[in-house]
Amino acid sequence: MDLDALAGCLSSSACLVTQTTSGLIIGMLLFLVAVGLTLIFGVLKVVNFSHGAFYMFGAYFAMTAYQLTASFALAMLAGAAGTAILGLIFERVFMSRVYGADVLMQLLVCYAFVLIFDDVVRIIWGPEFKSMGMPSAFQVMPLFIAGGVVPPYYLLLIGVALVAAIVLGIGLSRSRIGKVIRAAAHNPGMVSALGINTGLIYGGVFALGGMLAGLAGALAAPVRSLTPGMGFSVLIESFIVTVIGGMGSILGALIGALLLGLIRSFGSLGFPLFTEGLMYLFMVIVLVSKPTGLFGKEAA
Amino acid sequence: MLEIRNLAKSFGGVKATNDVSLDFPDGSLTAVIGPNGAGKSTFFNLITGALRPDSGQVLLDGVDLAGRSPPEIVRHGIGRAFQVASIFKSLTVQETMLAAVSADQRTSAVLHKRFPLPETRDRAEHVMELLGLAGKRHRTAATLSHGDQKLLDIALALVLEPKVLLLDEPTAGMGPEERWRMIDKVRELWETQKITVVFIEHDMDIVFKIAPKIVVLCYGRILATGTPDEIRNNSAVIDAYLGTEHAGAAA
Amino acid sequence: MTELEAGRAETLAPVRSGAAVQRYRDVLIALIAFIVLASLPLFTGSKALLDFVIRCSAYGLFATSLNLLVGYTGLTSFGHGMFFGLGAYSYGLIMQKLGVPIPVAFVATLAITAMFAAIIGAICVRLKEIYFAFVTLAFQMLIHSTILSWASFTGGDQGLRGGIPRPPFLGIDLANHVHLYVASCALLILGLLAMRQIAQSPFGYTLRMIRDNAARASFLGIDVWRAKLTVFVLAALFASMGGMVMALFVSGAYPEFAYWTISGEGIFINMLGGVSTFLGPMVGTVLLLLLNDTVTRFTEYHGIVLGVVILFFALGLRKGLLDFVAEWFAQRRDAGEGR
Amino acid sequence: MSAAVIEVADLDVYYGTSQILFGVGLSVRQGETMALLGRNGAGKSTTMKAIMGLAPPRRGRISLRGAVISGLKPHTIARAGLGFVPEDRQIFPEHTVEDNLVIGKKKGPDGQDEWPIKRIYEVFPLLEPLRHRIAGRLSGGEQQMLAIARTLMGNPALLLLDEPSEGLAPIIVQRIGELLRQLRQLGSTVLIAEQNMHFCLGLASHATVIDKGQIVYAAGIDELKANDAIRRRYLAL
Amino acid sequence: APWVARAQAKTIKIGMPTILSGRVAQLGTSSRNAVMLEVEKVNAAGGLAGRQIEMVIRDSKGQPQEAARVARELVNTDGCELMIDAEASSGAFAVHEVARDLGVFCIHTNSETSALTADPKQHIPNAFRTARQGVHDSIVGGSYAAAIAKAKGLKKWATCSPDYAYGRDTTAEFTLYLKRFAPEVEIISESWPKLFQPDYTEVVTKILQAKPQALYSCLWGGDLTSYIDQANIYAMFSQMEVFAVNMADYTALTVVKNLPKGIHSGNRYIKTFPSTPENAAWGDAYKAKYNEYPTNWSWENATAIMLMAEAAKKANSADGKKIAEVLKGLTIKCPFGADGTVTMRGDDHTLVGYAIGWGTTIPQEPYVPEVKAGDWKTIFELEAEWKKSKGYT
Ligand SMILES: Nc1ncnc2c1ncn2[C@@H]1O[C@H](COP(=O)(O)OP(=O)(O)OP(=O)(O)O)[C@@H](O)[C@H]1O
Ligand SMILES: Nc1ncnc2c1ncn2[C@@H]1O[C@H](COP(=O)(O)OP(=O)(O)OP(=O)(O)O)[C@@H](O)[C@H]1O
Ligand SMILES: [Mg+2]
Ligand SMILES: [Mg+2]
Repeated sequence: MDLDALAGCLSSSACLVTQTTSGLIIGMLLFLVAVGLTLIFGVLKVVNFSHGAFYMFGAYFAMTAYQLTASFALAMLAGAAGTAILGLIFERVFMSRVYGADVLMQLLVCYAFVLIFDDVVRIIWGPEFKSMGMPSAFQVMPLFIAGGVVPPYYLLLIGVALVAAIVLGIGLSRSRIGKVIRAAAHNPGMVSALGINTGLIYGGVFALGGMLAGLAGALAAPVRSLTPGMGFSVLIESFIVTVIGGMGSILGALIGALLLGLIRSFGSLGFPLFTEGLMYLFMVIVLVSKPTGLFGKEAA
Repeated sequence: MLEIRNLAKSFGGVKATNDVSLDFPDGSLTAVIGPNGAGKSTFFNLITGALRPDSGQVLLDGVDLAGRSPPEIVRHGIGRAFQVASIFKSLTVQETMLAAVSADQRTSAVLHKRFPLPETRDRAEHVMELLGLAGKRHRTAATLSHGDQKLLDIALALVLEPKVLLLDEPTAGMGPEERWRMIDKVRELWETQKITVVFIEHDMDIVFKIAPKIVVLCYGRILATGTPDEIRNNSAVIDAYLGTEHAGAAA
Repeated sequence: MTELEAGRAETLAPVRSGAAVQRYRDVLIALIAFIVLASLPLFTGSKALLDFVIRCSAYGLFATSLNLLVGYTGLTSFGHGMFFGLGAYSYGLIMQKLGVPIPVAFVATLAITAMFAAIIGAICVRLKEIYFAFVTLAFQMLIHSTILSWASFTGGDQGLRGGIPRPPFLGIDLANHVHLYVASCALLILGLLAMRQIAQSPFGYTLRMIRDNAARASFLGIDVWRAKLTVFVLAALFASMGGMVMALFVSGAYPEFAYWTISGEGIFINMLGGVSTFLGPMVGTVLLLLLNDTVTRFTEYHGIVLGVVILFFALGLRKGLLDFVAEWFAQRRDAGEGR
Repeated sequence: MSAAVIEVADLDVYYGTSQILFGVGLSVRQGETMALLGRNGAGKSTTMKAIMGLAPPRRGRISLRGAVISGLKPHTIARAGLGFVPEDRQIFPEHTVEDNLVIGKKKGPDGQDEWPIKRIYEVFPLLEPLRHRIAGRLSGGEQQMLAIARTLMGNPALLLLDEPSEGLAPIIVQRIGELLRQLRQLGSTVLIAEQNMHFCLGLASHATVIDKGQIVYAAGIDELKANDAIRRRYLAL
Repeated sequence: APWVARAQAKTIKIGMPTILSGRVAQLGTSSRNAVMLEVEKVNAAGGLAGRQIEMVIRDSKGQPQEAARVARELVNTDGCELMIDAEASSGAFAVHEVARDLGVFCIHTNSETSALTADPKQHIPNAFRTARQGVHDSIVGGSYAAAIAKAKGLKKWATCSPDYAYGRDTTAEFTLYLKRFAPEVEIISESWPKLFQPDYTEVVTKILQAKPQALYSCLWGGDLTSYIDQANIYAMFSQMEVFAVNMADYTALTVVKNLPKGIHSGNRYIKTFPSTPENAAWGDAYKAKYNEYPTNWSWENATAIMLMAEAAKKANSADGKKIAEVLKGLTIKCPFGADGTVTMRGDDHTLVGYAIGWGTTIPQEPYVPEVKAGDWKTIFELEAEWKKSKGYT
């Protein structure tokens, strides 16, 4: 424990701003992964354990595209589109077969794909870790904003995540398709009896969720090492985020991700050896005081 | 004697139960009717502990049960059956009954003996016979027909030998024949077991035929109480609930 | 005797004797199983086979105890492995630091596990479904984090080093491979017998009621929270036993024992073997270990092989193996009756 | 007489291994209100679900204006012109009343839109003031109206109503009856399953009786009323 | 099985549990590669005392209970008479217990934890280690860093190391020796990211806040490259001197796309250090065969086979007990030796005399042009002192 360091930081505005922005950065990337998870859970009631694999594929797709084309934009596109297609196939061909069965069977299918996907990556890209490298456009000095240091690349990242949050948030609550998606989450049989193709919706939501994870992976690729199984720790953290925020809630995922980012950034000052434990502790506290997460609804 | 004193409950702005006071003497049979959303089920939920009242008392033989937990209230002798049959879908009829008796005899936490305990058998058997479920004792509850599931739900309440039995729409979703069979059963139980029965019902043929006393709830308040004839001709009840078809003239 | 009474006597008779017969039958089966297992070393010199059975005991106790939660009570715990780890560590630490006789350490470990389970369970069992799953996971990770951070006591990520002493007691020398083997078998069989008794006791049926419809159970006078907590603690005890067997086998305790992957494997075993029969998890254990041991021999891409096998179960059978078999028999019987 | 809108022939339906419907056949013509009668568990709801594609038949044929629809997915069947109001209403409880209607919105099979939301509110004036209320909080009767209105939003050529009067206060039942009579005057074709005989017999033009998964009787309503044997044996009247 | 090198003569099987899947699969694979490279040579030269070697290599997935299980199975079922334990950290301790239990000859090749051999409680006659030892590294690193600290006046230091035994012990030992040689040094900030942490943002900003003059890190592999990528975009390397002991390893050097100039690092495996033809030839042979550079684990495993072969020749037997007897104190010629030889120290069964040194990086080959070699005399002195302080003697 190093409470002095924490107190010292809290009383220095530069430190406060820097650590807050760093929490924001961590949180926003986490949000991009978590929001797909919460979306898929909200609609399909599937706890998608293979979500981390989509993050991984996003990163690998982006790296490969970047190596081939040297275009950052194409790399991001490859990461997002590739995982969207993967998500669609995964849902239509495999997940859709276990909807009627025990929910744990869905977990099993996801788990099977975690194993398979990790090995597939190992076969295609090799067991060694890789690095995509930062595009030269972003190899510039960090900006100083209100005393805090923010690299421009992270501004882009925050921007993308915010856009995703707003589009998804408004899209789901306002548009008809959003309403239909939420209704399908509740009662797929009735929705399909009203003339709506639920298979398309499920596939679409899975593709969207996969795409968000893939985009997160692609955005992370320039600053993180790529290795088979890299999706795993990200998955665990995004689970914490979605559970804290309330499974199925997009706002919850956003708030949860930001809270977790702040815990990480300030926790590393005050409790450098227990930052990880701090996250779990926080999750326990949230769940004890609000058993369905901050924005979760009681299961009907 | 079950006495309700100034019971109230609201959900946000909706006053689902609004200052309700009622007496249910021992051995009485009362029907509760009222428009959809009048607060009938809420009223039952408050009495049985499923919901915690905002204020008021639920006195059973002078003991205030308001705000206590469902298991406590059940042990004081108030049993209930649900609007939608609430059963244990993977247990057989017989297992359900035996387990319920175990719960009542406080042996549901026994670890060292095998289920079922011998002392639970007679009561379970008795109730299965009484409700005509004995022939289906080995059927898994989930495979029972709608009507039998409702019967099983009632059997669950009854096997605890309650002093007061609350039935929420016991005939809901049943055909005419089953409906009458069910309600005859209820009346027979009431007569032979000498228990206090309160039931919610939307079928006026049934209500007017078997309930000596009727309570009408509307917007959480008591709109009227009385005998079938009084209710049938009460213009407020006709406007709010009965409509013209079931009004006094038609009967 | 009236006709009605006669009928009742007739239907009750098989029930009454049924319970007793069932119990004797279980004990008999257990006895036979134990004799068969215990005499195995007389027929085979294969140490690997004995090792396999010891590991089956550890995982089998753990997975079956998890099924008390998942299958019987409907509580899907993602953190049950914490008690596996707790068992291994408590036992290992007691033996290393205090040097008491093994049975004393065994009982003390169970007591420690019960205490932890009671505290953690009291918080967890209030939550439902996915939230229960994740809060148990969080506790597991907290315990795992603590083991890692508290290196001076637990050895941190390197585990309890230097071996766990295995002093002989009552003529049993667990440092001897065959003794260890027989002792593991005995623990497994006794543990299974005890869990079977729990599953078939009135309490076992209380658990089934809670699984099917907890709200209704509370309207029958059952204190749902207490029943859930009780089974949470009971299951923890058997998981802890599994952990001790594992600690004896590897002569150490490692943070991986308390990591969430152990819980994941437990769930996975249950899914493979099936949760609706008592022996499903045992079948799953044998299946998974067999699969693991053979596949890793032949390929380093065991993820793909294992994944495909799982897909076969999940998409083909859509349920665990023993569940599938049981259902198949039931259907055949129905069809036979129908004809 | 006009042509059959829906024609069901030789329908076998199973839940798992147990057979529920045995060679069920029925047909409803343009403008008819057909009552599907029978005891609890006779197979009324199952027949409706089979027509909607929610309980796919193992054998038999269902055709809509001559085109086979059995084996299609529910949404395709709905788009072909069938509208279904299930026995437990199944409104979307977390959406508002108007959102429920919007979700049900679709063009009819011929691209027609006869039920703009304005007209819905004209026919169900009670719903208009509730349009921004959360549907899950509505009373049972209001939910029932919403369920019917939501289905009408999809411009169905044929309306399947499963026990629209269950659990409703008498006065609401009366109102729904009036509404259905109104629809009939507007030329809608309706297949309705009911337990409430008063209600049903006063409404239908034709009746089909189902028992233990088999059709045992089909005739005009007056004929049924006159047939004591059938009424006593299958309808307990 | 694909990874069993078959031979016709009466073969001797050597079992090798290692990590072939998961996050560190790359290292396990490189261990296997190095072992196979050496075994081919030994077999071509007639094998272990005339017996051809057959390697039986199994994946433990990095789980200690699997490592123990696999190790037992290798001996009990597959009939392996010798064992190479290519496990990391806890897996090595688990295999060590198996070696204790079964009495099988075993060389630990990858676990750098000092306690594995330094702690007499761990000692068994049949187990050895060819992995570098953490404390050796720290002594060399500490003295190298202290010299630079003095020269450049670096007083304020920060550390950033993975939160597990290796990270904590190595960092503690490094700072111990750094302060010993440069007493004015002060550690003003410590960060402990967890192992395999994907995001280091908060760690990077925390260090930037503290404004140290120098940073020490023993992050390794993918964690180190992630860290460098993330620190790079905060322009951290221009603001302080960085001492990253695990940087000078091809796995990290070749992967990082924008490798900053002038990072101080200890050697892991570098084919230019020791700059002998033998070492370069070995590195090239490996590269030619596997189309990638060897890793730190590669040379440690290769050394194990070299030692076994030499000991078997001396003992004229492939028997584990006899090999163990001869191996105590054995010195062999070896491309990875500081002076062309390495020695298996007799009293604590650990490898000494291997090449160890520090240098600074450049972004292209040879990556670390000049390595300043550590002095084994100093290492021995300070190691003895350290052992005493730990109560190991
Ligand atoms: N948990 C709840 N949260 C919010 N509102 C509720 C809740 N439960 C009931 N209500 C509201 O309270 C009122 C009374 O509901 P209640 O279920 O008691 O009606 P009821 O008389 O049983 O109706 P019905 O005859 O349709 O069953 C309704 O307006 C309902 O929307
Ligand atoms: N999901 C299901 N699984 C198995 N059997 C079912 C299922 N749903 C219904 N059944 C059985 O199918 C038969 C017909 O049911 P159905 O719901 O069609 O009857 P119904 O005529 O609509 O009765 P009700 O008047 O009670 O609504 C019943 O015996 C019922 O038990
Ligand atoms: Mg109600
Ligand atoms: Mg029906």
